[in-house]
Amino acid sequence: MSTRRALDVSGLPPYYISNQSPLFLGQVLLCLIEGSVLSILIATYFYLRLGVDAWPPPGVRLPEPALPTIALIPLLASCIGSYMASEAAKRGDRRKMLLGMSLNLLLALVFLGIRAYDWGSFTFRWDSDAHGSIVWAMLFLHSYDVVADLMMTAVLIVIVASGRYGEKQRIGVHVDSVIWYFLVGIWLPLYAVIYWGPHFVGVSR
Amino acid sequence: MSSRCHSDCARSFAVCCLIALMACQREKRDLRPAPAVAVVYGAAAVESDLHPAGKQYRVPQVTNPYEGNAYAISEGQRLFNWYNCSGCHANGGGGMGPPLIKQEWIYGVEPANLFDTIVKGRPNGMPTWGGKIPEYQVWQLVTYVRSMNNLEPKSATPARPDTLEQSSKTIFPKGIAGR
Amino acid sequence: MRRLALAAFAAPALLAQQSALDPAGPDAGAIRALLVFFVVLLGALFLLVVAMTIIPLVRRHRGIDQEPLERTHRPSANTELRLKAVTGVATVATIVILFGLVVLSVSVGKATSSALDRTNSMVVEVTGNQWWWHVQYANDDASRIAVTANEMHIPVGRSVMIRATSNDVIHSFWAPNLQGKRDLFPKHITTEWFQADRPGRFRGQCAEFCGLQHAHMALWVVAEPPAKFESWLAHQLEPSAAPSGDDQKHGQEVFLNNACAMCHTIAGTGAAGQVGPDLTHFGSRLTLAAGTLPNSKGNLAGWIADPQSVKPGNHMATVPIKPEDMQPLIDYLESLR
Amino acid sequence: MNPVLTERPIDHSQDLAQEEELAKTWHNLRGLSGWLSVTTHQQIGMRYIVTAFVFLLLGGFEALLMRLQLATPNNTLLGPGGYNRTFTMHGTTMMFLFAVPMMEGMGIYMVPLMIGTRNVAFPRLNAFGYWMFLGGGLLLYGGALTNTIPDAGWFAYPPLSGPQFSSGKGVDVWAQMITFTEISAMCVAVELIVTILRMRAPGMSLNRMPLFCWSMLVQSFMVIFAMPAVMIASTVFLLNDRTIGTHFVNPAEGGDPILYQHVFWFFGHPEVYIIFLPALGMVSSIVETHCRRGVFGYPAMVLSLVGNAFIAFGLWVHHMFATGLPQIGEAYFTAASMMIAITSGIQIFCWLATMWSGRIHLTAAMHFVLGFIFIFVLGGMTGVMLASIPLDLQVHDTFFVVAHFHYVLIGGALFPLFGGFHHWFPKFTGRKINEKPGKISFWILFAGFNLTFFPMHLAGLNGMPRRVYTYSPEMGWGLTNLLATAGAVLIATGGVVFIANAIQSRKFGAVADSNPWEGGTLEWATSSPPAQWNFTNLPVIKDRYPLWTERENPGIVTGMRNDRREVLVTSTLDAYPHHRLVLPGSSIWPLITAVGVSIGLAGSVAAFSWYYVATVLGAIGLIGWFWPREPLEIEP
Repeated sequence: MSTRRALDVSGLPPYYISNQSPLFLGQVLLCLIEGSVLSILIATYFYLRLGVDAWPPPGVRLPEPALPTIALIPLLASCIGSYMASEAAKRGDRRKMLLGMSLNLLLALVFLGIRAYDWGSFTFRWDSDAHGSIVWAMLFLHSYDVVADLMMTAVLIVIVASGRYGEKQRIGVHVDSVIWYFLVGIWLPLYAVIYWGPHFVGVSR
Repeated sequence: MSSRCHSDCARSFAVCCLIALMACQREKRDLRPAPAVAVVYGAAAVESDLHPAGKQYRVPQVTNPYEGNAYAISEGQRLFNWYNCSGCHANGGGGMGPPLIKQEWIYGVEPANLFDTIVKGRPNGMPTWGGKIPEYQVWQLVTYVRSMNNLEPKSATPARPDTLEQSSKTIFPKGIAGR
Repeated sequence: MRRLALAAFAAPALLAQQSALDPAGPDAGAIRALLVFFVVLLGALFLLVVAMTIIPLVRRHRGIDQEPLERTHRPSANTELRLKAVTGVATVATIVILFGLVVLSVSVGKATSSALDRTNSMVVEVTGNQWWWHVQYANDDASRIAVTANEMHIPVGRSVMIRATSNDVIHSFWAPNLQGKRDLFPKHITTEWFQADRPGRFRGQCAEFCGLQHAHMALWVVAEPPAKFESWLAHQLEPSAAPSGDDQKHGQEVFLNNACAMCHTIAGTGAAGQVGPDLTHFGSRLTLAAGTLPNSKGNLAGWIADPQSVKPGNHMATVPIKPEDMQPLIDYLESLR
Repeated sequence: MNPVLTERPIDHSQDLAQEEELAKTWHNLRGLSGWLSVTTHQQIGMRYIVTAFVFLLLGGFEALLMRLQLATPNNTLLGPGGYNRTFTMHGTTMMFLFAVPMMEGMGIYMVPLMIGTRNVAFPRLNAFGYWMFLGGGLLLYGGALTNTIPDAGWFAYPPLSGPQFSSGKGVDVWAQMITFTEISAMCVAVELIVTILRMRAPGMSLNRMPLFCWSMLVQSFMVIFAMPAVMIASTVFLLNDRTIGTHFVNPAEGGDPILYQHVFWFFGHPEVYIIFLPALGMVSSIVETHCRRGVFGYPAMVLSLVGNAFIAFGLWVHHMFATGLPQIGEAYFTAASMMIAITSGIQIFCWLATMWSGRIHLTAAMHFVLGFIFIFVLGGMTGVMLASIPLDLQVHDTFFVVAHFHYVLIGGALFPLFGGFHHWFPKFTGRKINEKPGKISFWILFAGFNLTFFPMHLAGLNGMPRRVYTYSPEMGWGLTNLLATAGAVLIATGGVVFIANAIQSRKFGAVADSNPWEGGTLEWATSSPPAQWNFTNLPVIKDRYPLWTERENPGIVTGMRNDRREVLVTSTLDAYPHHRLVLPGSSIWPLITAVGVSIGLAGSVAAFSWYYVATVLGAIGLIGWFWPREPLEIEP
């Protein structure tokens, strides 16, 4: 009766709410994809900037950095909410999860509100010239990602609030913070390029 | 299969055919103009039918053969610059000549009216192009002018010319909030 | 060895009308030499690799000692060692050869495409349009700027600088017998230098896909002795020959009254359209419709009557000419020597 | 509580009991809705392969049409418009709808089998990826039915592909189709990376992983970084310029057509290595099995795969040497383009060393590998010639380049793929493909290929530009083009012979046991065709070729629950068991999400606001996808 080596894994937990779960690696890869999208857009901005002399053409008011600088505060604060929610998800503390996610959602909406107002005051459109096209493209793609992530957070709030959730949903809450950290982090270079770029790169009017 | 399902399938099939038909009309690309339109209005200003060499048996083309055709619009856009229409009309915003993107048209914006305007010219400076521009190219110009006023299907109209600034910018100088 | 390879390449049967293998200038010559060197060296390496692939097939019963385990094969330690040495040497050899090829091609690249030793080169401005070439001989004094289309005469032995741009899409100026290709971009000027060492007619063709008639966008570079070139250039500067005989006069009237004058220019007459090729000295050109047809009365009649059958999709208008006007128009155009 | 390794007596009755339980857990639902909600990697992998093969046939038909038009000078089979549309559809179909999805399909099918797990990491994302790929194919060929066909080439340089010079919606359909296939490629890439890094069988450390899995891992990372560039080039630049009037590539308004070329080819060159790396993995699998020994120089092979990936991102400008960019830049790209020949060279040397010291069984699969080496090395040589600027200026955009990239694409990817079909056919279908017609189809394909594409080198050097719909007789290209057309017909017959052989063998071929070629890697440990759950007991690995060393009593994993779809998550480097993971079962929601997103994206060809429709429909699908279902609590 020959024998064979047997590895008994029945003792291992059937789930793992931490950065070790495969979903976490999946989210990191998603952030890599979005990161390469937005970094190519930044490279495009400088390529277009160095291709023309007057940037943007005369008669177009550059986006002012005042308002977006203020908007950075709620954005960075929302990371605290996201961190609170992800740690609470590990422990399974429902109240803290709801609190964290709602804080994250509200602060992010404040940020989006300020951005919408600032965006509305631009005197150029996506079809006015190359500068308008690239700035609108950057803002649109970043806003699209932020809105998509906030929709996900909102759905998670509803699920956790309804009480009908299990370990898989808690992994979802824990891992949702990865994308949010990324979106906040990638906004810093984008913000610097859109609002400070024209003043530092090449001769500006 | 229940009858309701029949009607659903029939309806969805009809919609697909409609899309296909519209797409075919938009995408048709006849490089050689049909003989009927490959005629040049010799004496454009002639009003009466009396001709020295007997009656000219050619019923003028009234309907636009290039209705909604993307290739014709793109050719019209090229001819708009080649025949220097942009010299007076700019990119549709108007300069020495009247703007071509507007609501009220003195001589009408139907294809036949535009055709007559181009072929016979108009007072106050619109030259007579009949005899100078072949008729099928006049129809292409007519289709392009109508596409500037969004009277041609949106899917056949190019978003912007490669050369000039976006014409719609001149209409919305204020920021997006002011749109 | 190199002479053998050169002969193989120059065999007449292999040569075509516009061929990179039959250089008529220093640049194309340098590139052809580099090509022959690459083909010989890389061909030898390729044959070596193919040999190394076939030998293990035929030498089934070889001496290297392995345990004849039918199911698996674990070669002995010194076989692995010998293989490690061979692959190591092969890799190092590859790196060295490739490094050499990089150095060689960058040096040849410098020689063929830089302007170091081309001081007094003649400047020709080429503008690509959808499906024909506008050629203009630059000159400081505006009155001495000669304009022609789809044909470029150059003096033998003198370097020519092309300043190239495009009016619509991306084209690519390429005369294989003389030099490599250079793309033409709208709103952007690219430059290239070449030189012809022997007189002759060298065909060039657009090499970047540019739409419906990309296949029929050719031009002829005619290299001729400097004296002959100077007389040709001087002749190009004169306005068009006046029509002689009422046949040609009627032809000129037909040209001016129809849509022809809207697009074409004939210096000395009222026709000054800028969007079509310049026809001032049309009669003296080798081809018509950008190298599609040889320039003859029959071809010209066919081209004017129905351009879409010759080059479907091209931008020449189908202008219906009455039959009695066609012959005088042809006579007039061909008279524009 | 850490897993415990003990010696257990082999108990086949227990294995049979487990198989019934597993069969109940892993069976797919019946009927159409069951078929549409499948999430097991074998079904989805096979769907990728079959759909991509259909697109190969379509692309092949277009190629034949082009060859017939170019067979004789001044031919009138296709007008200029028809020819431009045919070569655009040929290039687009082959690159986006056949090559990448086929390699991804082989990866999805083989990787879980080779690393000893039961499914890919995100099964529903896998299904979503396939439906998006199918949506892209339907959009392109659906557009073709309504005469909306792109005609600006498979890389559609503006301003020709811009709003002014390409009328109609053909180029828009092309641009949006890329979004579909690129979403599907990125879904597969994310799954494969997570599956390979986190779900290998216990004991399979990274240096014991089969080379095919290494090439899929490296390829997936290239997809992650390359595909976004084509999304930007095709949708953000080209589609927006054409539909809402942005000025990215409008030379008059500050845009720059060369910007499009840079961003496209930053994706373009990694794309051809994304197609080529899995083929290297397949060649490694075939060589080590049919030469009866492990591939020589495993670490060298892995390092050259990784090196290949890094250099591939640094040499895209060799597609743009003719644009007249500054000299220094071009010299760097010459060096980079030549450097990548080193990594491929190392792989060839290692395979040759394996063949030298192995006992070669000349099966049909081995024929295709030998054909690969011959054709790919020749293509590599012309590649080195193209890397040098002066040569490239003479042969860029001519038929010499057409010959080069067919040598490295058909030679480098199609031949290993056909070799892979012959090698894994028993595993796919349970029957061995019969060798004689396999070898015949190889020789026809090999002869036809060389007869078609070798003369093209000469046509290119003789000045024949690329993408010309006709040429005049006095150009001297007539003979080479006639030979090429004859060769193309030969390739077509070779393809027909292969298809007939495959169909015939599938029904009447010799029944294959689980390891017909005596292979060493894990995919040969499962039955042929493998059960839905692949391994009744997940294997435990001791070295690189488990089936060669411990054929009799392979190690197994016990203690997994069989009443739910459970897999083992192991650590990244040396695959130490970390925790068990419950994978979702069949679900219709990926299809609903894909249909919703497809409708929105297809609509965005007409108007920008359809992106919002795509967002809303996609959100609805995703909410249904992630909505919590019973059982909520996962008991240990």
